[in-house]
Amino acid sequence: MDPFTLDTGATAWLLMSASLVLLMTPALALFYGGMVRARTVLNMMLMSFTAIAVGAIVWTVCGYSIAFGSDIGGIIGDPLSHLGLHGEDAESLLAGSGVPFLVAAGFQMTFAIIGAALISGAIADRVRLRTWVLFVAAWIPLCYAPLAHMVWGGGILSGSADSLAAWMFGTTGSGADAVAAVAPIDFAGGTVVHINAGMAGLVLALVVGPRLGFGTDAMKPHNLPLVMLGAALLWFGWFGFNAGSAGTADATAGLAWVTTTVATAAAALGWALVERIRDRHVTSLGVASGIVAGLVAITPAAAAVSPLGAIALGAVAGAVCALVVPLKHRVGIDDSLDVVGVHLTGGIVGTVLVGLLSVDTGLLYGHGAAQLVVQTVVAIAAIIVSGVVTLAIALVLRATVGWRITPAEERAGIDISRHAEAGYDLVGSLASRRDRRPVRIEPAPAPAPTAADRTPAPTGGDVR
Amino acid sequence: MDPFTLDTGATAWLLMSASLVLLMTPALALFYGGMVRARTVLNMMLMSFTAIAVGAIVWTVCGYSIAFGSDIGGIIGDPLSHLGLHGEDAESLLAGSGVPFLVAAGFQMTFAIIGAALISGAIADRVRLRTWVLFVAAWIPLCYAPLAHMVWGGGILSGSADSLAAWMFGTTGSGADAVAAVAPIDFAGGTVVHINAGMAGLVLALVVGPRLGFGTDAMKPHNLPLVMLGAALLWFGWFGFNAGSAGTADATAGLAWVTTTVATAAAALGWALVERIRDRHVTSLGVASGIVAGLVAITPAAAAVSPLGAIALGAVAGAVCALVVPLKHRVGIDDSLDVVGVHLTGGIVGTVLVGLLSVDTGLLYGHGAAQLVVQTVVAIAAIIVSGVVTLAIALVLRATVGWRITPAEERAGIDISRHAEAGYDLVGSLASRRDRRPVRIEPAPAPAPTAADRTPAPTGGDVR
Amino acid sequence: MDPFTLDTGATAWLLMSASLVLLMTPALALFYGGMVRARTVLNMMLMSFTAIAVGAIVWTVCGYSIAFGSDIGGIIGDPLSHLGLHGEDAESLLAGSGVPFLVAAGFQMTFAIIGAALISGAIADRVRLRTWVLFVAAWIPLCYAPLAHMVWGGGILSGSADSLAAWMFGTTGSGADAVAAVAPIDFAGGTVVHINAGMAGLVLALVVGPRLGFGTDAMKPHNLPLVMLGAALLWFGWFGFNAGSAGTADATAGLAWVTTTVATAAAALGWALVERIRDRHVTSLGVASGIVAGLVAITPAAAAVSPLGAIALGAVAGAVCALVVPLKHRVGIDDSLDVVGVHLTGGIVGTVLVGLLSVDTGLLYGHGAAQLVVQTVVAIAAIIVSGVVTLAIALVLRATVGWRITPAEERAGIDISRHAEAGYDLVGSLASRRDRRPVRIEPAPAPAPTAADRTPAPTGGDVR
Amino acid sequence: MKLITAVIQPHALEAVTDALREAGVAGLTISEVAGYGRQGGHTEVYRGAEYRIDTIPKIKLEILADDADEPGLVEVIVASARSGRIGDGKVWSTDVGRVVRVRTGEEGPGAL
Amino acid sequence: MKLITAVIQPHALEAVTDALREAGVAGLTISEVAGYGRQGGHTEVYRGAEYRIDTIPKIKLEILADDADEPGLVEVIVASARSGRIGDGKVWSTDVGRVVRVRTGEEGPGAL
Amino acid sequence: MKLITAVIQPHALEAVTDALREAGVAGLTISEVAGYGRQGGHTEVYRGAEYRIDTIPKIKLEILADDADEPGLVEVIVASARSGRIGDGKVWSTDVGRVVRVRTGEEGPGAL
Ligand SMILES: Nc1ncnc2c1ncn2[C@@H]1O[C@H](COP(=O)(O)OP(=O)(O)O)[C@@H](O)[C@H]1O
Ligand SMILES: Nc1ncnc2c1ncn2[C@@H]1O[C@H](COP(=O)(O)OP(=O)(O)O)[C@@H](O)[C@H]1O
Ligand SMILES: Nc1ncnc2c1ncn2[C@@H]1O[C@H](COP(=O)(O)OP(=O)(O)O)[C@@H](O)[C@H]1O
Repeated sequence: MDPFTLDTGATAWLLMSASLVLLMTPALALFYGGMVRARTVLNMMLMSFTAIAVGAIVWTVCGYSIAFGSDIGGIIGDPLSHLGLHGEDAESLLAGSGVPFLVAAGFQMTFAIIGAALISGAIADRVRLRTWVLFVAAWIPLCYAPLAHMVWGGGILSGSADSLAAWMFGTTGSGADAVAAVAPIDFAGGTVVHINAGMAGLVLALVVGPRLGFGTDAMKPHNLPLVMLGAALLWFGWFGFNAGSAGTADATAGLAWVTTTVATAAAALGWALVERIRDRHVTSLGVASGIVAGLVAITPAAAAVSPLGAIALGAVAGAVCALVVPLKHRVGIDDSLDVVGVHLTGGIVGTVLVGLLSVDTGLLYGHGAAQLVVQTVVAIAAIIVSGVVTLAIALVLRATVGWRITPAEERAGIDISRHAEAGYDLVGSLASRRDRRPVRIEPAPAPAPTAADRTPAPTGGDVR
Repeated sequence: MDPFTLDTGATAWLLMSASLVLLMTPALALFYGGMVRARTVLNMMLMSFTAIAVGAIVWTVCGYSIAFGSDIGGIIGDPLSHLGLHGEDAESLLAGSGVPFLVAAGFQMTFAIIGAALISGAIADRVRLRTWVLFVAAWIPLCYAPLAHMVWGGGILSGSADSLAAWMFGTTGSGADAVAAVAPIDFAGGTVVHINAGMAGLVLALVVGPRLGFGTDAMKPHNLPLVMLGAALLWFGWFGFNAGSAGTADATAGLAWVTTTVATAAAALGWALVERIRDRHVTSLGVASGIVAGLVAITPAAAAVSPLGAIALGAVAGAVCALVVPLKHRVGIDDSLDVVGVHLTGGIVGTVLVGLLSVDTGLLYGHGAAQLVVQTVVAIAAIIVSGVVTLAIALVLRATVGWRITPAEERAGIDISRHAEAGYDLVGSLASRRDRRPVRIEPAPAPAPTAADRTPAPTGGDVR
Repeated sequence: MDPFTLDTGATAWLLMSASLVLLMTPALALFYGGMVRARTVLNMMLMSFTAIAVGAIVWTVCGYSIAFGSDIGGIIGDPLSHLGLHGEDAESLLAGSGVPFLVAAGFQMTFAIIGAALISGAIADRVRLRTWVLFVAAWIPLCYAPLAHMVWGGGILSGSADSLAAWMFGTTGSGADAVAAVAPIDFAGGTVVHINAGMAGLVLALVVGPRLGFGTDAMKPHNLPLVMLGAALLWFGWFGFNAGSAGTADATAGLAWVTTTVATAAAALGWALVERIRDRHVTSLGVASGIVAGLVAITPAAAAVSPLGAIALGAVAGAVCALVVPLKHRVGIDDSLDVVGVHLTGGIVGTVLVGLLSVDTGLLYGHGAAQLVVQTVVAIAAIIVSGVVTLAIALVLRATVGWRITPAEERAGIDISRHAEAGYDLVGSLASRRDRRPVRIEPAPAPAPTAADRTPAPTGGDVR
Repeated sequence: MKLITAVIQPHALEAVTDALREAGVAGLTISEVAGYGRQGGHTEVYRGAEYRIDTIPKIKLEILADDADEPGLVEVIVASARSGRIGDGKVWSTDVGRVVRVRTGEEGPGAL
Repeated sequence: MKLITAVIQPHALEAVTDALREAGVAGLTISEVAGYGRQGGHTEVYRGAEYRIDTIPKIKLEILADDADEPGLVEVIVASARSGRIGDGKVWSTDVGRVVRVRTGEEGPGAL
Repeated sequence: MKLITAVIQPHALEAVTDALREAGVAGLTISEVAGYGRQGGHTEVYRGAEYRIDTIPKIKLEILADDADEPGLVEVIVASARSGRIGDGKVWSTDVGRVVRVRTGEEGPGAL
């Protein structure tokens, strides 16, 4: 182990990047929260906020170790290597660029959190918060961390000498220095975060089932300025995600910053164009959605493509996602906020387009199809891993604590029925009208029968 | 004075941290603003925004000097040392880590601002803006800056050889290098900012008195998504507060970043758990409140505890604050937005738990009770200083300009009656209805009688 | 060309600054969006969001080159020099401080974007999105980039030996090192961004004409908390704008950070004071507006004035803008959100006051009037350039695609009529009422007659 | 002429308007109201303080109709709004002296 | 049957509903309305432009009642809603031909 | 006494209240309602899913008036609310048995 030399500039950028990526999850809460109906906004936001709370703790206890601890069979890291985030700066993931251990570990923590939070959009308005909390607590160590290990921790989906890529196209270098000749490229998490979360969302949408009224009732966004604010903060945070993934503040980070910006710009226009042609209207929700699609798609490619390549990649991603999103109505899957249409689709588009647009290895730059093949294989492998593991977790939870709130609770709105709160009370004149009187203003033990009334019965009793 | 060598990395992080901490005050405006009724949201937000405006100027003129100028009796700094923020880079508080004078001074400015702004939550919906502005202008130089001097500027609550701690447990080192053997730990302002603001809030709530209808009328939050956005931006800004308090971008900053995140995560869960047991519902307001409680509690401890220790500290803080908050209804003090329940309580919990959980000096790590005693003494001293000074300022203001708006103004809602504005006009169809006509669209001198009508009379005339 | 040496600290700060300035445009979307009526909020926000999308791409393709490519006649840079943002790190605008090419180019990109977006406030609620998109695509390369070249790229409004300033007051140094004896000061874009955008706003307001009902109907802000959030995020982002313009993380950046904060604080108080005297009420919109006015005014001066000088500059700017804003009602120009009153006015105030308050060259510091003259001349020159070029673009667009939506569309509200969306659906009980049924949930080609119905006719047919 | 007023459950709105359209009603006016009755309300909790909300969102419909059509339309509304659960609401009708269509000035049945 | 309509101050709502409940009223329907009258309105100022808002938030109550109960209930409302200040509002009553409870189809007094 | 009810276009509100004030009306009560009628609605599109919104925002006015004033006031409303386009709305009037001013307890015409 080399001795560690601090680089304050790299560390400053990574501290900032970690903060930016952490901000992405509340940003997602706004983005998702504005898209649901007013009477479920708080539950939707709580799913993101609890993902942060649970994810941070799980990551600290064992998640980091499973992702980046000493390799076990190319599948996971040793959960005991860095229990409780114990580690020396010289063991830092970014020791080479002078970033201390905990800064790098904290930066990675934020990726696990947003990965889990993304999934919640697929199952909006209808699940018990405790089940969601347990899901996050299981999914990060069992699904996210292993996949992170496989791709970024030297596992079988990385560019190591023992990887799938090495098996397909051989290795270069020799001995301990041998690496895959054609290494998969996932610069900042197109596979690990977005394909993973998107696939998990698809599985949960299927296991949990559609909202009451899906396909017949209107379920339109209740607060689009909130959605746009969320999209903007996601973009802002994504600079940490992508440019921070350079591991230091250098020209690579600069390239990632620029490609992230221009791909996103192009994706917003791509989505808008599809809307203009198909629906005759450019919508703000479309532009906000295009922004997220572009951010997702450039994530794996951010340091591999040129600025002009990024524009092409973004435009394609925006248009493709815009076309995929409405398909859920055809197939009847209530992926409520389009986790599949945006994150799975955008993640696949970006991951695969790297094989075409990578300046150093891409098909369009005359480097043959090897990179394209590797990218496709890794994408498929990630889909399988995520699908299988998520399905297992989801089914266990269905059989034990159960996912769904009661139909009556769902009809009344999950905020009122499960959280005893209302998102808004905006009518000035009545905001404090006396019929809304505090009937109990000091803590008291919960009366047993009422508690039972509100506890969801698997048989679906009516709350009213 | 050593010559100054710039460290661009440390400076980059401190510039960013200062920006982040400045953002905390608008974030607080959202957090507080969403919690009041729709008809007082603007006044609530204005209290934070004017705290920035006034605080920045007062700090520049004399606040910084009083906090960090040459020591006078262990109580204050010489107000003339850095008048107008005049100073050499070699005199920078962070000269040792290569951060220029104005960057360090600006960073500290943001702490004074948020400290003052926090207090406003205790006196929501009912005070004259001018009195608040005068209060901030007085409180920062007379209460905040002296306490900052005592704790961080080498005063009697610091670890200097002339401090309370040195008097209790002796000193180590000798001559000019002598320091207290057991130095108080307030890494980022648990005492200076949170205990201080929390105590000031208690005093103001008592001096100003409760809102009309407190205890009988419902006064529920009007916009919880706004509250959650505020909590999220507070968290984001707090990375500057805590990790920035390392003074550079290094492993200490990394530790502070991680402990800040995990303590906050644990506190959110701790508060939620209390709610689940006591009220049968986990609420979004509870999770948002737990987040703030955790951020407050980890502040003094951020670099002293381990990640696992931070989880414990956060969980305790979240649960304790959740239990303390409803007590105000029992004692009948209208601390409207729980400045006491969250900031005073959380600040005390964090400051005292350092004595247990500090890895290097804490009781639970086998280092005896000295740190615990020192922490407790410093907390009590801060409570006394803040209580006495704030009471003096508050009473002078009551006797001169007066705190309260008239009862009629309060009933009509402070936004309309005092600021001639309404927070929202959301009903699309009526947003521009013609009965809302601009009757005067150019400046004109205020007609004297009307002005008199709206000026609050101490006798409480009815505005209608 | 000197070899390039990376400075990670400077690069970290510039990456962060670029991210902060990019955030300013969504912040503007909130600030502007909250100020219009509820039924036009989405279109208003879309104008900012599309400015980002189009601006990022135009800047990448040719904007940067026109601004900073090899000089052509002191007016523009060679559009081919850096096509597609191609360039070596040694060619970086900030090579001297160790910041890579793309980081510096990305940072500058964000200035062009916000400059264009600012203009939209002058023509709220009434223009076709496609015309706006075309305007931005033309204005950045034809107006913004040339002016940036003239002022910052070594052109005729810079301090180069071939500049207007050199022509007026001579040069110092000799040969290739010769520069203007009295160089114009535009630290961060008072001229290039704010005077430019403000003048462009005035021209567009005149060309596009007033909203239906301007001067008779009430058009009051629909969501002031959104406005205040926008102002806060603008302030936060402006730290990147101003302190980032130091080009590295050093004492100059620290000075810019502090002056930005205190000038803004003083401007908020200055605007509030004018309101208190003139209107008898301090308003939150006034404080938010004062914040923006202060940020605008300190922009050119941020590193030239002292902290106390910045307080003076800010106070003047806040008060002057507060007095100028209502004049639009007298002259009958519907500069809907006061781009002229805030950005043009604030930009002029700041640019001119540099001539008085610059510590090294200002009149009040005993350095004579030369700087004041140069500043005034540059401001006038920028007004002329911006006015003429913007007018040409605006008239071409009027003659071709046309600016205005139909009167019926405008009456119905541009969100519904042009974007088929509503900003809010907040009434919980009705948020999903069944009469809002999805009638078509899968893509289908647009039926020709309906499309024709909704296409705005130059003759202004009624949509209903 | 009669004015029929109905206070119904929000989720019944579409069924009722569909049924009325089929019954030949060309127009009606809808308001959002809050009902207070047997149905009870719900509880909200903010930082440990409980609030009892007694009122429940309802929809009010107002339909002007010919005297002859009134009994039939009341039946249609009652039938289409009924879920059988407490809180389904009330329907009542009152006499109207005069009805005018603003656009044309037409009066009586022609104004509908 | 009678329909009693009351336009009252928002802050009187709880007192009125409490008084009506004591007087035996089991249900009523509440709307948020804007009143225009002697009470005047208020002024708002945005960036120096003044707006005159002539209307004031009020609460409208509608109570269906037996003919016999009507005079007493009007008294109850007037008494409990009165503050003595301008703007306290109006109470009026009209004849209702027919009342139906949707849930059961009951008519007349039994429908209340 | 009569109760005049008018459902009008939102943008006609100021013209109507101005005209009524000139005609001597001292007060009225305003509600925001949604109208359903010949005028049709509009379409919204979210992520490619179209929503048909059948209702249109309208304003409802309620004016208590002397029997003698009623015909004239109806004329005033119809005249000032008319734009001639579909959707201008309806005006109708009903008999009112009793009107009380809450503040004073005055009844009948003196209550207005
Ligand atoms: N006496 C009344 N006058 C006016 N509206 C009433 C009256 N009683 C009930 N309502 C309205 O009818 C709704 C349903 O009444 P409720 O008593 O809850 O159930 P149900 O009609 O099924 O017996 C109430 O929410 C209220 O809006
Ligand atoms: N002629 C009227 N018709 C209908 N509603 C009225 C009428 N006059 C007054 N109102 C309603 O009564 C409320 C109070 O009336 P106002 O004249 O302000 O005070 P007061 O009733 O005490 O004389 C008004 O806000 C309005 O809602
Ligand atoms: N039968 C009715 N009963 C009650 N309100 C009605 C009725 N018909 C129409 N309305 C109201 O009048 C408004 C205008 O009616 P509409 O049919 O659109 O146009 P017009 O009155 O010009 O023929 C509707 O939006 C609705 O609020």
